[in-house]
Amino acid sequence: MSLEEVKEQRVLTDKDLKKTYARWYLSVEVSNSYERLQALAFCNALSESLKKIYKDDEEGYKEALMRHLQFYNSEGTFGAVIHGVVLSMEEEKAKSKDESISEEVITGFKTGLMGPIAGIGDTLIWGTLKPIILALASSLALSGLFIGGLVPFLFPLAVILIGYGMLKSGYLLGKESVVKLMKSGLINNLINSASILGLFMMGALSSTYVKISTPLKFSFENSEPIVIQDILDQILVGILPIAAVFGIYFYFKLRGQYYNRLIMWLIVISLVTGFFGILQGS
Amino acid sequence: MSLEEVKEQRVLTDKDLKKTYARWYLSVEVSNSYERLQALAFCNALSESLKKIYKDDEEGYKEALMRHLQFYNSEGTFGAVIHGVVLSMEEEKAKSKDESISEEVITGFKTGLMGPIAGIGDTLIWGTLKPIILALASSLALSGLFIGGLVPFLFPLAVILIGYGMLKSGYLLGKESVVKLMKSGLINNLINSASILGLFMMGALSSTYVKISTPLKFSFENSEPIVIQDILDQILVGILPIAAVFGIYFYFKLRGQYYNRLIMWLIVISLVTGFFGILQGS
Amino acid sequence: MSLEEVKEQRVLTDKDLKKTYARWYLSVEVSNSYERLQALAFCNALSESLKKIYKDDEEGYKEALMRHLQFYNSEGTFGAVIHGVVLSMEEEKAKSKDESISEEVITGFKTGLMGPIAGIGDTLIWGTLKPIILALASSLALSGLFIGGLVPFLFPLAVILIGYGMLKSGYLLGKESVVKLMKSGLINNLINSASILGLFMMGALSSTYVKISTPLKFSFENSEPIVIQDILDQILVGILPIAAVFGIYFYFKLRGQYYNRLIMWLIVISLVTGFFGILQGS
Amino acid sequence: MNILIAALCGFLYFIGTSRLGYGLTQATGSPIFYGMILGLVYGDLEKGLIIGATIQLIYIGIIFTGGNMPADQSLAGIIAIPIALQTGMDVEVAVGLAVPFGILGIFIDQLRRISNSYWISKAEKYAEVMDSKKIFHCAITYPTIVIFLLTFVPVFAITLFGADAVTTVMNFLPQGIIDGFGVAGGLLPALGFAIIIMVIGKRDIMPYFFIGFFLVAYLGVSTMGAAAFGFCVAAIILFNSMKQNGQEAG
Amino acid sequence: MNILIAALCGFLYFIGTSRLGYGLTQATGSPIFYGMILGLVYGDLEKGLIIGATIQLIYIGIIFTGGNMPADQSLAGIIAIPIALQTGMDVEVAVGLAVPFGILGIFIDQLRRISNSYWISKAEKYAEVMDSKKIFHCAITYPTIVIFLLTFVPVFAITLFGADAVTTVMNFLPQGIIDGFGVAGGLLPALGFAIIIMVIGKRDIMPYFFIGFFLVAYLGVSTMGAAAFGFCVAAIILFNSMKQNGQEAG
Amino acid sequence: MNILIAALCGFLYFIGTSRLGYGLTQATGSPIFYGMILGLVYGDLEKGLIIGATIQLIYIGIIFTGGNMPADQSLAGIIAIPIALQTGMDVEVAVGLAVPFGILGIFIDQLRRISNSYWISKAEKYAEVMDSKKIFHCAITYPTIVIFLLTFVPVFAITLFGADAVTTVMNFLPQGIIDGFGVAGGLLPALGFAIIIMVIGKRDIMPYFFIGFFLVAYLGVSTMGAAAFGFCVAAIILFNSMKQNGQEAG
Ligand SMILES: OC[C@H]1O[C@H](O)[C@@H](O)[C@@H](O)[C@@H]1O
Ligand SMILES: OC[C@H]1O[C@H](O)[C@@H](O)[C@@H](O)[C@@H]1O
Ligand SMILES: OC[C@H]1O[C@H](O)[C@@H](O)[C@@H](O)[C@@H]1O
Repeated sequence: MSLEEVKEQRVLTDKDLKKTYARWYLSVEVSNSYERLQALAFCNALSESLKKIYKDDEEGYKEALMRHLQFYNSEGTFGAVIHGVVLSMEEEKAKSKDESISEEVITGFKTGLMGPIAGIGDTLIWGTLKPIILALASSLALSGLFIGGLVPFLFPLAVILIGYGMLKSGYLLGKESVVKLMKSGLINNLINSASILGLFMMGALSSTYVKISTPLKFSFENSEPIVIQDILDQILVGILPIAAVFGIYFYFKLRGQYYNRLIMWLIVISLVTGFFGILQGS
Repeated sequence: MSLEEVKEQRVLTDKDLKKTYARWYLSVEVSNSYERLQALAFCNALSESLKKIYKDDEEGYKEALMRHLQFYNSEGTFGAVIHGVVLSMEEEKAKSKDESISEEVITGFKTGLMGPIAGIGDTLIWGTLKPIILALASSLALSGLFIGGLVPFLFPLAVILIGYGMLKSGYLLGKESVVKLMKSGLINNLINSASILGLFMMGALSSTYVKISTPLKFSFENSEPIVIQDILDQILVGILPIAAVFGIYFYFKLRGQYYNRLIMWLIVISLVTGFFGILQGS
Repeated sequence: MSLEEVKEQRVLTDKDLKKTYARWYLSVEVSNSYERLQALAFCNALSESLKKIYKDDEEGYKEALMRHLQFYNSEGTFGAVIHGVVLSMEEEKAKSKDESISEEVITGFKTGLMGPIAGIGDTLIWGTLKPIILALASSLALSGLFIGGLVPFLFPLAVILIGYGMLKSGYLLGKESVVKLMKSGLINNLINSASILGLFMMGALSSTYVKISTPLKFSFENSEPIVIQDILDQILVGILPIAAVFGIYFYFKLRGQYYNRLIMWLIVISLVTGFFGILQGS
Repeated sequence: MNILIAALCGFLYFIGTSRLGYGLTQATGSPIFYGMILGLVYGDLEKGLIIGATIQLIYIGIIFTGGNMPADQSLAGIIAIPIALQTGMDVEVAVGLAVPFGILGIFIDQLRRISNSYWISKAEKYAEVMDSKKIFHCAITYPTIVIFLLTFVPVFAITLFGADAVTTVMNFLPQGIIDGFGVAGGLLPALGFAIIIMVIGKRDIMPYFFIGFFLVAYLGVSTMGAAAFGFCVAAIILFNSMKQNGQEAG
Repeated sequence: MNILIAALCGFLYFIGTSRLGYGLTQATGSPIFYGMILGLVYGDLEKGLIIGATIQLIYIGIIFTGGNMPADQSLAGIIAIPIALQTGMDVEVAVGLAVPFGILGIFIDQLRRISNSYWISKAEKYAEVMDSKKIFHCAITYPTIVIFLLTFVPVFAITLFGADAVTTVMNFLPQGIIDGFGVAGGLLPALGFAIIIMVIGKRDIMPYFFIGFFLVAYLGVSTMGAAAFGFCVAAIILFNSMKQNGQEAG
Repeated sequence: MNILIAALCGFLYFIGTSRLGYGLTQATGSPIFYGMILGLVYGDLEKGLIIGATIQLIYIGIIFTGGNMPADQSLAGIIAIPIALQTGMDVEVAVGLAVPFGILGIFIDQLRRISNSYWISKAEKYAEVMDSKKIFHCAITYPTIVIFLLTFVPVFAITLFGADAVTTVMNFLPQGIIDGFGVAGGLLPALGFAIIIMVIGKRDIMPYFFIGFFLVAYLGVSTMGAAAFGFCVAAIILFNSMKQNGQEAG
């Protein structure tokens, strides 16, 4: 069965899918609560499409709305594939009406996949794509180019395009193909390459933007003073920035990610070392 | 059976093979016609060797000459392996005299292999080796070193050495080994690495020799003028040359390789953009 | 059986192993003779531990001492794994007292492994680690930093740490695991990567420290003189140093490694080419 | 400070933390974006951008795993940038000023998420009567009103009165402290990068971090240049692994 | 122009398009080679080489698949170089002049290949009487005589009278047009490189193009330097793939 | 030369060739180490280090396969460095002076190993009576006494009287010879590197040598910088091959 044929048998048109995605895109995090996280946004996204799917079946529609107010949380972009698949499952459920697709199956699918997909999305979208775009923006901005202030908008743009593609292919390809894709190596390859690019960029950015050096000098009689930073540069250029990045890294590894506690510590350290001329910021 | 033993059983000596190759090398393209392409060159190359092979068998000799005036076209360097194998087949045919090796087998071998080998040779010899050598020559010449004018001769030199090696091994190893080699991954690996080198060089050369930039500036009151090229360089050094190369690339991809039509267009574009100060050549 | 459990069943404590290693480390090459090479050092290293193993068994102890005065030669660092295994074997022999572990088995193990392990160690420790450390030391020293004179001590430090680790794991893991490790690809992977790093460094060092160029110039009337070194640099920067390194390399390959004969030749060549202004040292 | 500018700041902070549009507030709430707008307003675009970007780098690695906000780059930016532009503060000192607000902002976000619990219970009621329009309001309209109050008001107030207070303080800052802030400005971006390494840095690909680092350190490549090389290398690795897995390269 | 030089040009063009020696005419017919010879003749070796190399780059990607000539670098070179050297034309304008001749040359080659049909029919007759000597003449001698006439005569004529005509035209060229030719000189080499990408550029190895590009763009490596790195990388990949296929590395 | 310095040199040479501590004498006997000590003694640390390092590079590739010493870097260093520092000799000439002693030292080592045969036969006797203390002396104490005599005495003598002799000779050295030593100083390190290529350079990884070479030649990376890149590349390759073999990356 070709994709075109699948499409024809389906209840929802491209327009419906676009609307669904728009509702989702707009609200993902707006109503995020400690209790159910993205549940409300999920339900809100699907509500109109569900109405169309359960046309005359009021009870079914109501149940579906309730069903999708249950706890849900995943990464919003890649996670949109779940919305697509869920719509296709709801459609099947509405059509067959028997219990071939029970409530449990749908909820099971959602809760089963939301975790792994959050992992993928958080790595690719938030851990790699976002910092790279913001890094490019920063580097343009630091050169005084106002385009740097606009580059961050590439990120939501990418999110919209990828997310809608996910939702649509989820809807058209259905449950099996998503599970299949998850099992194929492709996603791992993608994560691996994206992580490599991300790490590479973080290296380049650390080297460019972590700017600390030591102004320490030792003077002896009858000879030129020994400039510590010169010796460090002979050994390895950028040894202090590297030490800073990995100092923080291992702090997090060993002590847990107490972001704000550390930030305060870093400021204290900066003030002290700066005050006593042990480090300088450039 | 060792190579030495094979050699001893063979009719043609190294000297015969060298003469054959010389006749081929000299004439490959000289007589190239729309009708039969390299047929005449092929026949001319083999004629003396065939005379030796079919010593007393006038009829066989004549048939062989006629046979090798049939349509033939392949890449001349790698293609020389076909000459070698054909000679070994003719030899067998002359010896056995029965129909164990029929005319059809020989012609079939020639026409079967000339296509694939043309593909290999055009990629390796003409698509990779030639531009690299000419690029090195150009870069020396552009520095004013007269040795740049001689470097192109490395290309025919390489052709002679590789081609003769091909012919000789074709003759000694015979049909099976050539087919086997074609099937092994080695040739693909070679093409792959050569293509990588080629692409790498084309990148370096594009960066060096495609020299266009924009002299556009926007001036505002009370502030320094905005130099467009500076902004482009901040975003990506060489963005215009890349655009040029891939503009042309996609033109060819989409519109077909109308080389001369495009060259005219490029000149028109150059004149217009140069005239209005949109682009400049450096 | 966990490592901890193994440890408890063993006669020798960590302290014993450390002493054994210290005796070995100190004496490896001190008593090296043409006749038996490291035999005396081997026996000396084990003597105290053997005394403890064969507590009341005078005869056993004596035999063991004699046994380990037999010819032995391997790389001292990686080779320490042999000491460890041998101690575990001696221990088993002392315990069981029957012939389950005969003298032949122990000696067979030693002589069987000392060759391959020498190969591994000579490549990794002496062929890669040592020149890299000395190269770093040289490069610091050439910049006038006195720390360069201390960096070489990193080499014995690494030897001590690796060597003791080898001895200890040999003792605890025993014969089988060493043989298994040798057969796994890990060691080959290690050698391969280390060799890559080594070669990479040798390239960088050759480029930095092999400093020869030609002062030859040709002058013509009415034109700037042709500076040969400029032309060479256009063709390939560092072509003379590369030629020097690979000239020597192929000399060794073809003529055998007559180190000192070659060194004399190089000095003669240097004096002649320097005298006549064909080469210069920078 | 001008009341209009204070209102603008309040509004920018609201927009930047409203969460309207998934990922969109990474742009509308980015200190760089703030820096651009406020730079234009104060007639010093370049300084605005530079302060903005310097603050951005500190928070570049932040990920809201499970919806939790580890620090609020928007509040950090929207407080520090206008005050710095107004008082002519050094970039580094501005960063030092920004950081505490980056922490304070977390509490605003927590209030928001706590209040959101109310709307989900409301939404359940509307679901039972199948009123999808009201569900929409619960999901978007009402929380947005709440967040507006939570964000606009405090930022309006602080930016209105903050600059004077800061100027007073600054006159007393000894050089040693300013040097210290200079160190902080150079050191804090390390935090952003370290966080990302935590997320994506498996051991067997860590060498790429160092290659990127040394490409800049030893060869002086710009970040854009490094990005170009990085893309190429990542693409090669991706295509290679796809080939090995026999997947179609699509 | 001097009659001797015109004859030399005619001869060089004949040699460079005679096709005697497979691939040899890539050297004897290369604009660089022409530039070297004519540069020596005119006493300005450097300029000759530079014009020649600039023209060469435009045609660097040309492949005669199936024997078809997409453009004639030799005619482009042999017309433009001597005229440029004689009249003191800019390199860029010379390139502009060369290009139309690069197209015209195709027709000469087509005439050649059409006429060659005659010799193959002749050769068939000689084959029947087993006269291998005559076959040799059909394969080499006769076509060479034809190509001599097809190439020497027109180039001799054009170079003899061309320079004056060109000088006249050049005096009227406005600066804007000369700038335009400058753009063409910088743009046309892109054509040569794009063609090669068409031939060898499969998607999964395209990143190498960009690595080469940025190596020059960001690190300022010379082409020779890039070639050195390229060779090393290609060799590593070749050896690796051979190892994986279990082939002997020979 | 000062008798104290001569004694120091003798002692340094003894320590550096005593073989006490496996690999330790690569540090205590390194010309760099000698250069540092003697540089301090003569008050010209920098020159000491530079001569030491230049000599070290010549012998950097030496491996004592099977215990055989191919050349003696320590004797080369301990003779050339003090004389050079004392007489103000050029670095290159000092290297030229060092080389013959690098050869002479081999004989000292051969004497040592020949004499060691005596101690092993002794040790066998002690083994029979299980006297492990005496075995210890045979293995360490006695050979160390022998090596002390073999090394201290000649170096003490040469360094005591050598400088004067050398100064005399140097006054007669024509510039051409000094230039020649300059070439030698630049050429001899090639020997050290070539030797290592002999040991670790399999064909399929040779390209890495050239990448390292051209990284310095074309991009001007320092040796430390090259080491940084080299480590990263080697680590990537190691991790990759471990992954492919399914080994644990430990
Ligand atoms: O961690 C999964 C997921 O949790 C939250 O719902 C949001 O912050 C998302 O952006 C994130 O991707
Ligand atoms: O394309 C195959 C082949 O066709 C022609 O005969 C010639 O131009 C060759 O150079 C080419 O290799
Ligand atoms: O070659 C094996 C081995 O032989 C000798 O015993 C010593 O020189 C060791 O350093 C070396 O590793």
